[in-house]
Amino acid sequence: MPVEFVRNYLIISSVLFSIGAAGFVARRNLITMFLSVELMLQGVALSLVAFGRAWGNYHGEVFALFVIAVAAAEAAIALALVLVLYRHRHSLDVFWWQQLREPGTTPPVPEPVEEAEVSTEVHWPKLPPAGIEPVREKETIDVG
Amino acid sequence: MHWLLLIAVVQPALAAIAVGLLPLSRGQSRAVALGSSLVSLVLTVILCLKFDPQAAARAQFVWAVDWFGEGGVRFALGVDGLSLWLLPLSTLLTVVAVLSSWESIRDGARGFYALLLLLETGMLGVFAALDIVLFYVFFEFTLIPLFFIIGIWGGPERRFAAVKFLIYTFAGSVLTAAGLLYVLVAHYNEHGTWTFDIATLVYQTTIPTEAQMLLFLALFAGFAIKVPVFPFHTWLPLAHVEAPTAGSVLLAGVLLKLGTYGFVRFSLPLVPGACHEAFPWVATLAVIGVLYGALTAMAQEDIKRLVAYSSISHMGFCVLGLFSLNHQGIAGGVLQMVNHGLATGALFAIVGMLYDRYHTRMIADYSGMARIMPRLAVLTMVVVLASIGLPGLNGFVGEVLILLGAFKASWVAAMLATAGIVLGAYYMLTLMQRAFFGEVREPLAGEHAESAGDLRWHELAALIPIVAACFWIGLWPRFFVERMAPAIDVIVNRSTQVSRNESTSKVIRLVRRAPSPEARGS
Amino acid sequence: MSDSIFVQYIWLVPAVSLLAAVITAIAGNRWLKQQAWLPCMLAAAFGAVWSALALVVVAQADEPVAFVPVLEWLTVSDLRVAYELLVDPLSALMLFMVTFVGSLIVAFASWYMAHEEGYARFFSEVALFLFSMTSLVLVANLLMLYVFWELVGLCSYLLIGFYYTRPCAAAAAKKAFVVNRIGDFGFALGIFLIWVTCGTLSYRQVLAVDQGLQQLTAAGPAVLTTVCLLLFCGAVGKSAQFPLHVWLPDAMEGPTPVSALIHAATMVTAGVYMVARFTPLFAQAAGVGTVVLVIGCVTAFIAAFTALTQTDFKRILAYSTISQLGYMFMALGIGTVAGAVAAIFHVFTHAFFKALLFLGSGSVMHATGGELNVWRMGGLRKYLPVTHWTFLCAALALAGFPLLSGFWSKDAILATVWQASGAATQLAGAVGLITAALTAFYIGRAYFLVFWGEPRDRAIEEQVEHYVRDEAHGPPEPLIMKAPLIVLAVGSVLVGAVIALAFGGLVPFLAGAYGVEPLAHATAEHDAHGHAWGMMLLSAVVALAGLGLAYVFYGQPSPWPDRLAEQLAPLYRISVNKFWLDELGLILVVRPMLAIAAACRVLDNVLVDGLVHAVAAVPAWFARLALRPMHNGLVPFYALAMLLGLAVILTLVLFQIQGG
Amino acid sequence: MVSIALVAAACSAAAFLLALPRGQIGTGRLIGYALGGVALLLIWLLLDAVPGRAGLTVITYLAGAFAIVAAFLMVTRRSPVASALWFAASVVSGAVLMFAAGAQFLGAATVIVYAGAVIVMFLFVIMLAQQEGWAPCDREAHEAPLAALTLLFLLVALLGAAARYRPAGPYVPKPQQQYVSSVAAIEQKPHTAGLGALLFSEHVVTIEVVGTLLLVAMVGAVVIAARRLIVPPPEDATNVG
Repeated sequence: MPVEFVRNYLIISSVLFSIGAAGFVARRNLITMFLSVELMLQGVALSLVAFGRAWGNYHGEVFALFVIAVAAAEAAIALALVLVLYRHRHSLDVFWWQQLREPGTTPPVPEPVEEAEVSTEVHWPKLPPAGIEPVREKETIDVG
Repeated sequence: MHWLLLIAVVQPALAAIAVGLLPLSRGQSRAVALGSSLVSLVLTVILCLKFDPQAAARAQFVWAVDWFGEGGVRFALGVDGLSLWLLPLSTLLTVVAVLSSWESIRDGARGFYALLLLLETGMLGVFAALDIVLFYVFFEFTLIPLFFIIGIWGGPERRFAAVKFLIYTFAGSVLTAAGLLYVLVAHYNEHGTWTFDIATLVYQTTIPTEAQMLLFLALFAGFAIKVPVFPFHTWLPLAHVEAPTAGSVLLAGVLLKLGTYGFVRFSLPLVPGACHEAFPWVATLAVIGVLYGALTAMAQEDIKRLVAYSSISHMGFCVLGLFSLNHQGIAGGVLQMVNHGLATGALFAIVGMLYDRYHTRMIADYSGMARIMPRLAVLTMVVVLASIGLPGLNGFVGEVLILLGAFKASWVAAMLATAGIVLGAYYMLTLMQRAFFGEVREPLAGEHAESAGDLRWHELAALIPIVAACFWIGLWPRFFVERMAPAIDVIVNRSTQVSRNESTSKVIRLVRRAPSPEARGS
Repeated sequence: MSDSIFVQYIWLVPAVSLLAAVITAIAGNRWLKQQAWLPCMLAAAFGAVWSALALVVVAQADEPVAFVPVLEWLTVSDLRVAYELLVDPLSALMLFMVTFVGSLIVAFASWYMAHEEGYARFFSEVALFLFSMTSLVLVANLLMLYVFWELVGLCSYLLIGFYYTRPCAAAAAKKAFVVNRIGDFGFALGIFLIWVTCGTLSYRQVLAVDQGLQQLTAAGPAVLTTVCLLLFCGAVGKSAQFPLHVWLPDAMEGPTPVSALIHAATMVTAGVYMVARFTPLFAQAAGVGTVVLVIGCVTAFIAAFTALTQTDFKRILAYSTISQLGYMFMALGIGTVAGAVAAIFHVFTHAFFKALLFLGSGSVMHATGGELNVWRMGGLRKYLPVTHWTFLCAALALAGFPLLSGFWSKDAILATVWQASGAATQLAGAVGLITAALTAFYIGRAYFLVFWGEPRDRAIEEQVEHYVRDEAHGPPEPLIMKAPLIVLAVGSVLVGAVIALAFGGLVPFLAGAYGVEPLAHATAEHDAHGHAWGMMLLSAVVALAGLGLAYVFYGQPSPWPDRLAEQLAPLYRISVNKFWLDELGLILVVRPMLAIAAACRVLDNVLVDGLVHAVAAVPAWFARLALRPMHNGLVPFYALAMLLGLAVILTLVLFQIQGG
Repeated sequence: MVSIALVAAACSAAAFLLALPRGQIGTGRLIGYALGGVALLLIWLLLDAVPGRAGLTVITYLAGAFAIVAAFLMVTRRSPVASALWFAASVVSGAVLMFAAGAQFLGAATVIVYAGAVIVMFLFVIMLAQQEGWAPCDREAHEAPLAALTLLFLLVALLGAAARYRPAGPYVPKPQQQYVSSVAAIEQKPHTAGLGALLFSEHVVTIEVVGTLLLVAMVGAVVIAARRLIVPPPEDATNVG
């Protein structure tokens, strides 16, 4: 395969990988973080395919295949964990889990407050929880 | 005859292992310790008597075996003029240490005596090492037993004192290690061969002029802390106050000499140019050490602290003598090392004896002890007079030689140092006056009435040899000085040679090859 | 002369004393108990006889200087210190004086110290003192001189502190040793300077005109002056001259024989001997002569003035010693050989009558049970006849009563001082005369208060009567005690006259020591004698006036002393408080030193230790500040840290490789 | 070329910074999107046409751009559901690229496994872990500036490298041990068959391992997420959950 082809795919895959990485670092929602990881894997798989074609053999694709398989397995386990974590704190916020911190140092980010917060803008669609009527009570808006 | 030195050095370590492992009682372990240290003492004394004075510049009783593979580091032991008198000093003080802790060490005696013997091997090893790596290994090894001795059997603040002592000394000696490594590399760059033998390294390496001062500072850091030179002395009083009697005796008696021995073995012959350059500020530090040590000693209430500061003052003399880089100065410095070891070792033993009886070290508590303990008073008087440099005793010989040497180098330093002698006389005699003379008042009389008897056999046996040695050196110093003179001549010739070249601002290698090391042939 | 056995084996004198010291120290308490004084006595006697014979040999010899090498003590490359003895008129004379007076005092001490607790210890220390003093006068090497200089100081420390249980004795001993050490500080520096300039310490080279002296003068005027000043500093310390004389009055805490032997006759004259020995150097040094003169003069006057109002019997004699030493240094200050000879002449006579005065005070103290306050005694001549008459001879000799030894030697000094040119010497001469008068007065006062008049204190009187009558401890004045007193009395009466007339004031005898032609010198001396007659007359008149005044004041009860005390109140107070010198010393020297010491101690704990701990704290502080907060427990933060690090490194590496 | 890469990286980092949800909903996001567009154009500049394969080039441009936009939006969307859907879009466009590259089986696998199974699973979890309104974790990005910086450096490094990617000459595959099939042999077979032949000749073991891996993952997921512990805990163990 001509070299331009490989270069294009490399560029695209490196952008995907970088966005994934940045996403994992920037977002606080557990699920979004895992999605970013999946995106990074996808970027890598793409570059593997590109190199596979560049060498003209299937090893690239074989490797990409296994990447996808592992990604799937990892997603399963990760999501199970997310569920367990959610059950503990009823929130997907990663800041709840700060046990790793050095004792005695002041937490950089204040412990997230229990109360939920309503934004003015209503976003559809919202999937109603299984069988529970959504309770809507007044929440305060905390100014950032 | 070369096995003489080997056994003297290694035998205490074997005894230590034996004492450590075998389930001995307190009595047995101290008996073994005494036996082993006595054997070493006898061996070192025989060694000194058989030492050939003319060949003092060359290492004798050499015993060398390859340690790190072929041609590399060797486990080489040997004695020359400089280290000759330090060996019997170490063994004698170890015997004194064992004897002075005969009654006082109750719990864990086995461990204590094992560590003491290990320390003895470490000390003897440093003085007898002919190989630079072996020197450094023993140089660091001596810290460990003493760390545990102070740390476990010490006074109330012993842990802090032990840790401070270890880290402070170790921090300095790491720099020294860097210095020694540089010497190895410099030698390799110049000769293309790796050699670890101190004599060849020191006398046949040309240190480029710009690196001389750097190397000097590196060596100075490690040795100055151990000496201790003025600003680096704060670990000493603390370590002494907290150490048990035996620990203090060996710490003051021998471990301080490691620093000055390092100067005389490495700094002076290796970088004489830098030593000349550094003389002004080293002499200032030494003189400050002398005066400052004396003045601080004057203001102390605790006898041990007083003796600790007095040993800072005396070691200031030593350094001043060594760095005056002339025959008298260095001879005085080396001799003062032995004298100070004897005098301060005895003083600490005496303080230990007083502490065993009355469990207090405050001068104010004691008064008129001479009436209660006449024998102790006489011995203390002799040791005090020796430490303030009274003629007829050993202190005088060392100090006069140092002052003569220093006067040749710079009359200001000698003048201030001589003032140090006056201050020394003042605070030592004040100690004698307040503690031993005046009307009789025993501290907490009655409570320890029974143990307040005069000296018992083991205390007398500890002090008598030291007093005898003080008189011997004081009355007949020729015997000692002529055995170290050839070794000192080599250093002085090298420094005059270098300083003469220094004026041509180009360092040429010493033309006359230094004494060919007999280290090869055992 | 050097072949005669007395000169060749002169080292036997110190050796025997050392042997006696060792024997008494070891065997004293156990075997010799009461006879512990014998070894010391024998050694002193042997020394006296041997040195007398040596003196005779030296006197007859035409070439009176001989060096007797004994043993090489220490050699370090170019430094050679040998125990080498020099026998010449000066050292032979001093040796004889030390041993002769020493033996008499030891005899007296055997009685005086009979029931003291440390009997053997006393005599071993005295023997050690004799060894070091005899060696000091004989030795021919500057460093060995310093060795015995310090050893003599040690013996005075041990002997002053003999009654070590008494705090004031212990303090006095320490004070003596430290003040001596201050003097030795200067002395040591002088020796070092000589060694650095001349390269040798042996008298043979240093005093030789062509070698040592020439090198010293060649090294520049300042060097020679500094050397002489430093050596003089040692002499000031040892012979208790003006600034460093404070220890001598306190040294009276020691037993009286010690005061007699060490602090009157022998040790304190070591400084005079040393300056006399180095007169060739002092003569050349510009300005040093005047310094010595002034110090001598000031010391003489101050001591005499203080002695006027002292109440302690031994302290009066102590100040008198300081004053007489001041005289000797005045003579030495002239710098000529004549001055040195006069000083040595005075040393010789002074040893006799001052030792006698002290022994007399000893026997008085013995009788009154240790009472020393002059005002509580009185009328003791009835009880202690021998002491009284011998004390009288010594007192008259000290006062300079005509024809007695004090008169001749003091006159020789005053004569040399008056003859010397220069304003300073004229003034010194005048002060000398005034001091002579004061001397006569205070010794007269002491004599009359103690021996004449009625006993003022009942308790003391009973004590003395009981002492005289009670035979329990033997006769009040046993032979062993009387003999030395009488011999010394004869000495203090005749010695001066004999030497002045028969030996020409020692000038020809001692001239040999300075390598000056004895004959030539003698003639010069002779014509000066004419002028001296006037001086003799003047000093006799002054002495008699002083004694007469003393008799008027204290011979019989008279209101004069009290009335004079009120009128001259300020002067009286200065004299009683000893010019406040002790207090001054305390305030100016001891207190500041202790304050600095305390400051050093605090400084050490706070600053130097603090600095070390500060250095040690830096890494801990940095970690607490920067590294620890990094671990805030947030997973994204850890991921961020890792990823950012990776990204940066990746960028660097890739751009590095691409040569970007 | 490298300078374009640098500018592209800068723009995308800025865009990412502004687009990230940071509390207030303001104009920032719009500027972010604009910058994102600029960055996309620059990346397009970086891409260059594949000679002789016009179709491939067009698909690469379009699908690539779409994948990047989808990824960008996925990361910056506040609602997790939107993120999931955009992720699906990105995966699909990835698959299209794979098809364009001739890896049909892989493209299909990606679509089925990723777009199908994984995303649906995510949606299920989002449904289970339901939060009322905007949870604070969605509204506030963590250390946005530093994340943008990371993105910048990563892009600079990777794009810089990719932009300079100039292989010396045609690829000469290293002589591989000829297990079963020679490279040429595989070449003739249609793609998937060739892939299958290789898979089941060289990588048989790997296939088995991956199989068991998936099984283990499935069992693990069930055990972790199960509310009631199937196996009663030993008495002393502390009760988890």
